[in-house]
Amino acid sequence: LAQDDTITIGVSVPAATHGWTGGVNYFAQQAIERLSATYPNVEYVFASSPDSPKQIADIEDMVSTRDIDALVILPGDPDAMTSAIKQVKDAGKFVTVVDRQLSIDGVENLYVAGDNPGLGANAAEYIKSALPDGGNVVILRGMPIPIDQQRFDGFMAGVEGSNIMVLENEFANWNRDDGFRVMQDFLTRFPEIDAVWTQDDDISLGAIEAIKQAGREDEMFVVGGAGMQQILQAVKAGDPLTPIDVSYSPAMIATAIELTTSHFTGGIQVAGRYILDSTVITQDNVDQFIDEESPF
Amino acid sequence: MSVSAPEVAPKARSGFRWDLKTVGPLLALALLVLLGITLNENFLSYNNITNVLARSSFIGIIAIGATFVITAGGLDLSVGSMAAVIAGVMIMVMNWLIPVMGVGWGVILAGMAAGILLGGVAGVGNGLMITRGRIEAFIVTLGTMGIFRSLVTFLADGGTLSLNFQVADVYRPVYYDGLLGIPYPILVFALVAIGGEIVMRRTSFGRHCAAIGSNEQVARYSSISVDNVRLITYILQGLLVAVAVLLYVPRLGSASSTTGVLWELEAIAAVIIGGTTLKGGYGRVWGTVVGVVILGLIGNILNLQSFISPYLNGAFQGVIIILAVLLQRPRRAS
Amino acid sequence: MSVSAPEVAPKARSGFRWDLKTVGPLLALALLVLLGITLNENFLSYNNITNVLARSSFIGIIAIGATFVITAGGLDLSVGSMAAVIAGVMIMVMNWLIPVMGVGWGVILAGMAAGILLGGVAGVGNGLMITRGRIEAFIVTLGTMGIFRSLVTFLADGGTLSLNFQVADVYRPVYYDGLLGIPYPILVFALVAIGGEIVMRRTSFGRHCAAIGSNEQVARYSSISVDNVRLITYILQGLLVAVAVLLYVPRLGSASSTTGVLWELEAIAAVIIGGTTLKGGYGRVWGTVVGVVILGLIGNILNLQSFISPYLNGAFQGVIIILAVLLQRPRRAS
Amino acid sequence: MVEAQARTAQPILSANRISKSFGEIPVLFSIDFDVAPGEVHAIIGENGAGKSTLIKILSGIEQPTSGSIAYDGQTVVLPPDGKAEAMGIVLIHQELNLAEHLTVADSIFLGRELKRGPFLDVGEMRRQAAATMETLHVHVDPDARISSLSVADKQMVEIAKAISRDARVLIMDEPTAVLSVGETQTLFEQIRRLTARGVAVVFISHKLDEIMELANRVTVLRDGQLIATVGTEALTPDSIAQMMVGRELSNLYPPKHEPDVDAPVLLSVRNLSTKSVSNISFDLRKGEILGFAGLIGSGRTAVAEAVVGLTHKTGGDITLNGASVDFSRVAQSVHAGVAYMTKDRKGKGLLLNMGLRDNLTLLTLEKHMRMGFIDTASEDRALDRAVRRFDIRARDAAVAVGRLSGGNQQKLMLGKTMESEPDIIIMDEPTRGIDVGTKQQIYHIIAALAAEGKAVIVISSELQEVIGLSHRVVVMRTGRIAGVLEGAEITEEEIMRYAAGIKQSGNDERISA
Ligand SMILES: Nc1ncnc2c1ncn2[C@@H]1O[C@H](COP(=O)(O)OP(=O)(O)OP(=O)(O)O)[C@@H](O)[C@H]1O
Ligand SMILES: Nc1ncnc2c1ncn2[C@@H]1O[C@H](COP(=O)(O)OP(=O)(O)OP(=O)(O)O)[C@@H](O)[C@H]1O
Ligand SMILES: [Mg+2]
Ligand SMILES: [Mg+2]
Repeated sequence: LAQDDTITIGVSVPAATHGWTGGVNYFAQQAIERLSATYPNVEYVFASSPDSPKQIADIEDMVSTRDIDALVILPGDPDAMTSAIKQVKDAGKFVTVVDRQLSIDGVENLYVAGDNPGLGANAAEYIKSALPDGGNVVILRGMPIPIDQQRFDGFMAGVEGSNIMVLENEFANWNRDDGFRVMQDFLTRFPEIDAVWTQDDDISLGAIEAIKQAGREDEMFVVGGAGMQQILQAVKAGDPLTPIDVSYSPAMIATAIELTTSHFTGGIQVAGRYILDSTVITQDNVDQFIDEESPF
Repeated sequence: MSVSAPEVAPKARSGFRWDLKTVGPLLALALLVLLGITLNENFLSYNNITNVLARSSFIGIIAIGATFVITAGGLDLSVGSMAAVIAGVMIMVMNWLIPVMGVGWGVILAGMAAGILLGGVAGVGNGLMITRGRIEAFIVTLGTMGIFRSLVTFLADGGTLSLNFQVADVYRPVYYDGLLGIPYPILVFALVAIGGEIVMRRTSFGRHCAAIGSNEQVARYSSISVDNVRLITYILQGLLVAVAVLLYVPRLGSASSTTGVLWELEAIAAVIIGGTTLKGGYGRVWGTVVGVVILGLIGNILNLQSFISPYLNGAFQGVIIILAVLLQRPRRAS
Repeated sequence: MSVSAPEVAPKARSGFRWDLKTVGPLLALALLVLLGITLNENFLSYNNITNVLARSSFIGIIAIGATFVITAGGLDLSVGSMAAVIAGVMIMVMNWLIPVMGVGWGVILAGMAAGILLGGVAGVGNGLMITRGRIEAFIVTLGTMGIFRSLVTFLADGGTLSLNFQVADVYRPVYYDGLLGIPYPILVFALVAIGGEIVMRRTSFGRHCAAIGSNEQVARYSSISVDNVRLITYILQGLLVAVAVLLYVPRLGSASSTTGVLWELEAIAAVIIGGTTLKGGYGRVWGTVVGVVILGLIGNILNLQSFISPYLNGAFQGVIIILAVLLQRPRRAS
Repeated sequence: MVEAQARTAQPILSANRISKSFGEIPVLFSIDFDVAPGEVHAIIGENGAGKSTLIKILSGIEQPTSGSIAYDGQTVVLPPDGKAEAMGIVLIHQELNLAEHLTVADSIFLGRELKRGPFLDVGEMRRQAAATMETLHVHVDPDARISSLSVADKQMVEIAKAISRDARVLIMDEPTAVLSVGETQTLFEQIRRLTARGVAVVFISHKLDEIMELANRVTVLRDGQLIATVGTEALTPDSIAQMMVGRELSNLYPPKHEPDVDAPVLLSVRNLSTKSVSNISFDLRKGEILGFAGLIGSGRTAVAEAVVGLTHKTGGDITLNGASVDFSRVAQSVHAGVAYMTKDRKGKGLLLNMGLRDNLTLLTLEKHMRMGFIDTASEDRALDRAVRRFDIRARDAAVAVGRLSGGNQQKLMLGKTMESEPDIIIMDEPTRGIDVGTKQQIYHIIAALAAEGKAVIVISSELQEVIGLSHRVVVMRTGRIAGVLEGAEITEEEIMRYAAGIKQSGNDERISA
């Protein structure tokens, strides 16, 4: 039986199926390692789940077999997870939801999130300003899931009414291979492209290779998102192909774990919403985002 | 010379052979349970056991359908995306009907009917292309897997289809409540399993499935309508996918393009772990149930410990799956 | 009893049958090309054609290995994750060796050697479990699929393994350059295809694969070492996965847990579209090449048009796959 | 004399006190056996006596439980899996042993392909395969796939495969079971050619006249025991049969009871055509046994399969009890009381991985249903009946059918067909691989069926059988009816004349007697 003064915190995240979730997994485990050392009486249970049923199963197991006191969760598909998370809450646990809004309000004690529509809007804003006379844009999307839709909608709303012309959008599944493949075909199909919005740096890396292969790197630039180190280095170096990036750091999971831990250890009541802005990363502010250790 | 060696009349074949091939999956299951017990005292708790069984019920019900398909020498890769599209359509139907019928069981029953109908139709589609179209089952169901998956993405407009909250509240007990302390999903799973085992062992349909999977020509010469039996296996599979979805929707209340991804592999793995022959000709439903529970327990046990890096979960699963089948491997044929 | 009657001579069958089963995949390919031409004038451009072929070469090389595995009655679901782990290890080895060997071809050759070695070892592992362990190939390779996938996630710490930039610059031409305007990946693919076709048709190994896949017992009684031949198919598959990876790594210089996801399904689909029998006994490498190109073109064509919502890409793919096989379906056996 | 030479020659292959058990079940008891160069040594015995098991041991496919094998006077352990071929011991299995996807040439050279450098010498293999097939007077394309061949042609490919090996000992397990007279004679010519070169031949057959014609010595097995090994010159077919069965075999064929002259016509076929036969017309009367004779490939099977709805008719009418019928599925014909027993028991007759019971009732499962479920007790009773009626012998009760001896498989298939209690039974090679004792039983069963008022069609390549059983005989040639014989006309010579096309009666008046 767990001693009375031991606190168990469950951390549930989606499996590392692409760069960004890979970052989430990495930062979560980093935070757990660090905080376990600092707070010996806090125990963490970590689970990484490939899909919603598995993620529900994992949090059920945390409640029924590990007797957690708090749950920090980044729901892979928030709509599907809502009622299961509500059950955890109803069982009297402290619940922190990260990144994705549940479909009913008031379930979570604490909400730590990035700004998905903002990511799209910021990219749109930058592209408009970089192409004041208008231009052609192609979009490489992620996978057909809600956050992709939110980012996409944010972007489309941002360019609406401007003279930015969106030529086409296709899914590139948040990975480099598909980014490369789709970009190659866009380059075949469209003789004039001024900007590429990929909403994700993994996709950007593939797209950039395709652009370089076609020798068209002087015609266009690529705006990604999420702040992957490799792209940040290029931004820092002033690569004209990647003038900026838009932050959407997977490290938000670490913030959530820290806040939740301090709720129990620091005696401070933590609650409410922490929205981490999606900021535009330029050569000027890139240094504050660079983290040599990060695998993402 | 009238030395006549006493011939053993081939009388009733002793129904049940207590050999490794039979005990194999049970042994693997027992070992996993032991492992679970040593890892965590709550492992055998009522809550944990019902949790594991209830959430295994979707795959379980689907895998029972797959047992028939595979026994008859077929394969259905589309079950996961079929589940997604059925869930999506059910949700849409229910949401549409609320203005007409109001929130209540009426809407839910209508949604269920739509789901079952769609499952049947999807099964008919797969089955007809395979039997009448004479296309390899692998290809047909790989194709429909893509088609169904696209369809749900399209219906959900790239996002998630969510069930209206009030309806979800009414529907939720179908997953979370139960009878005499046994959650409904487990009850349904048990019923389907018992029914499946009886159909497989004690009806001509089950016998015919095995005959077709064993040798299609022999089946044809033995007056079995090969195409019809095979078609029925796919319809049955479709209907059972729909039944699984009836239990899935109240749990998640939503469907998206990621619903049911890789369920097909899990279902097929459960079937084979259970001792059914992938090439057809021999199937056992109880084995599939054991296979499903084994797969469910693997995930559960991984959550009971913190030694294995979560990155290595897949490796652990892989090893257990191989070991479970290793325990029942045929002895060298010599 | 000695009435020796003139026997009725059954008409000799003509050697090469120019039937639908042969033309089927070619016809499907031709139709796709026509569709591509009508959709976009750049479709037949040198750039587009080389793009499509070069990026199909990974799957192509892997699918040629799969042709042998499947012809011999086996299956390998692990190829995608195997590719990922080989890519990951190659990158790690090269990065490690830079301090020792400096940036240059030495490091790359060492990395290649490591990749080939690992591919061979992975193939031996799969093959031994299947042949000596007598475990169903589906289960073994489903298991190793999970194991390899976990391993690469673990090695990459959930993220991406990236090749050192300077080495990547040296290595890059292996994907992007070519000979006489033909990119190396296409050349390697062509070489492997021609070699594969010769091995399949013109060596006893190929003959033995077909015999084993057709009837294992017969093969065994014909003093073919069934286990060895089958083992070799898995080793060959592992080595060809490694060859594919040698071309994959210079393209983007990275590997992650998403590398090679679903390549196994794509490879198997290509093999079957090409006319190889899923249950074994008959395989043709040229068909697989056609199958790979068909699959590559489907993706390409989808990106060249805007009528079909990207949500429905999967449906389009599914329909084409089914149609491609429909074109070569056996006529009704009546 | 050949016999004298053989007797004096040293045995090339000998078995000493060989015993064999499968698990707990003993199958062979301390058998001594040898064969000398230039000799044909026949093994005979009832179904399940252990003949196939013995020759599997002699060729290394199975290892004996005790006892030893000597080859060239040296005690050896034969390598498994047909590797003994490299030592010159070649086996033709009782069951067809060809991979259906391969071509004829591939099959003949499987496992010892000819090469030029590292590559197959496909052209040479094709040439040699064609040449070997030529010596056997078989006309199949070396590039034809095995799956497209008839059973008989497949068997000839097996024989070609075996004789093209460089055999010192050639062992043949019922090679003639699926062959017609002509093909059998061709095979015998080849065997004589080989023995003249000093090859030792072990030969299993249930056709005693073949044994008398070919063998120098005969070994008789019964229930796994060695009964005797004797020179053929000291034997008559009757004495062999008696040694085999352990009792006198009189009257192999039951007396014929001609059906009444006014017996109604049960089945009437008019101008039936399919892809492979054309313009077939015949009548079958109540109580009649109608033989179908003809060379292999003459289309007899095709007629039967078209009648019961297994193959597609391109034309013609079938009338059953006066009503026109058009079966498109076997279920319909079974329901209407017409049953067909295939000649291809392995490919079309039995599920080899399943047990006796499931096989027996597969065709008639609805007879064993109670309230929608299978009544296994009723199935078991049916199996008991069939085992008694057809003398099915399986030493292990739970064995998969594939493990039964060939003859017992055939009996099980007979039982399966009879389970449907048909009024009209079409039997395609009903006694293929069946020992004489059981043959006699089956002939009596067929006669009894006819006497009961059923009607039977017997398709057989054994002329004696057709002659001994049939009231009338339809002779087919190249997909057409060449003639219909009755009464005293039914002789070997007459049948062969029609079958070979020497004689022809295109007229239809013989359709019904
Ligand atoms: N692999 C096996 N496992 C178990 N029993 C077997 C096996 N092979 C043969 N038997 C049994 O051994 C006995 C002898 O079989 P065998 O095939 O040698 O008979 P046979 O003399 O060739 O008969 P037939 O004339 O019918 O071919 C049979 O009872 C058979 O069921
Ligand atoms: N190449 C083939 N493809 C498909 N079916 C075939 C082929 N050859 C024969 N068949 C079918 O197989 C069956 C047996 O054919 P076949 O004509 O060789 O035997 P048969 O001559 O009728 O029989 P028997 O040898 O007893 O006289 C028939 O139904 C025939 O239609
Ligand atoms: Mg035998
Ligand atoms: Mg024939």
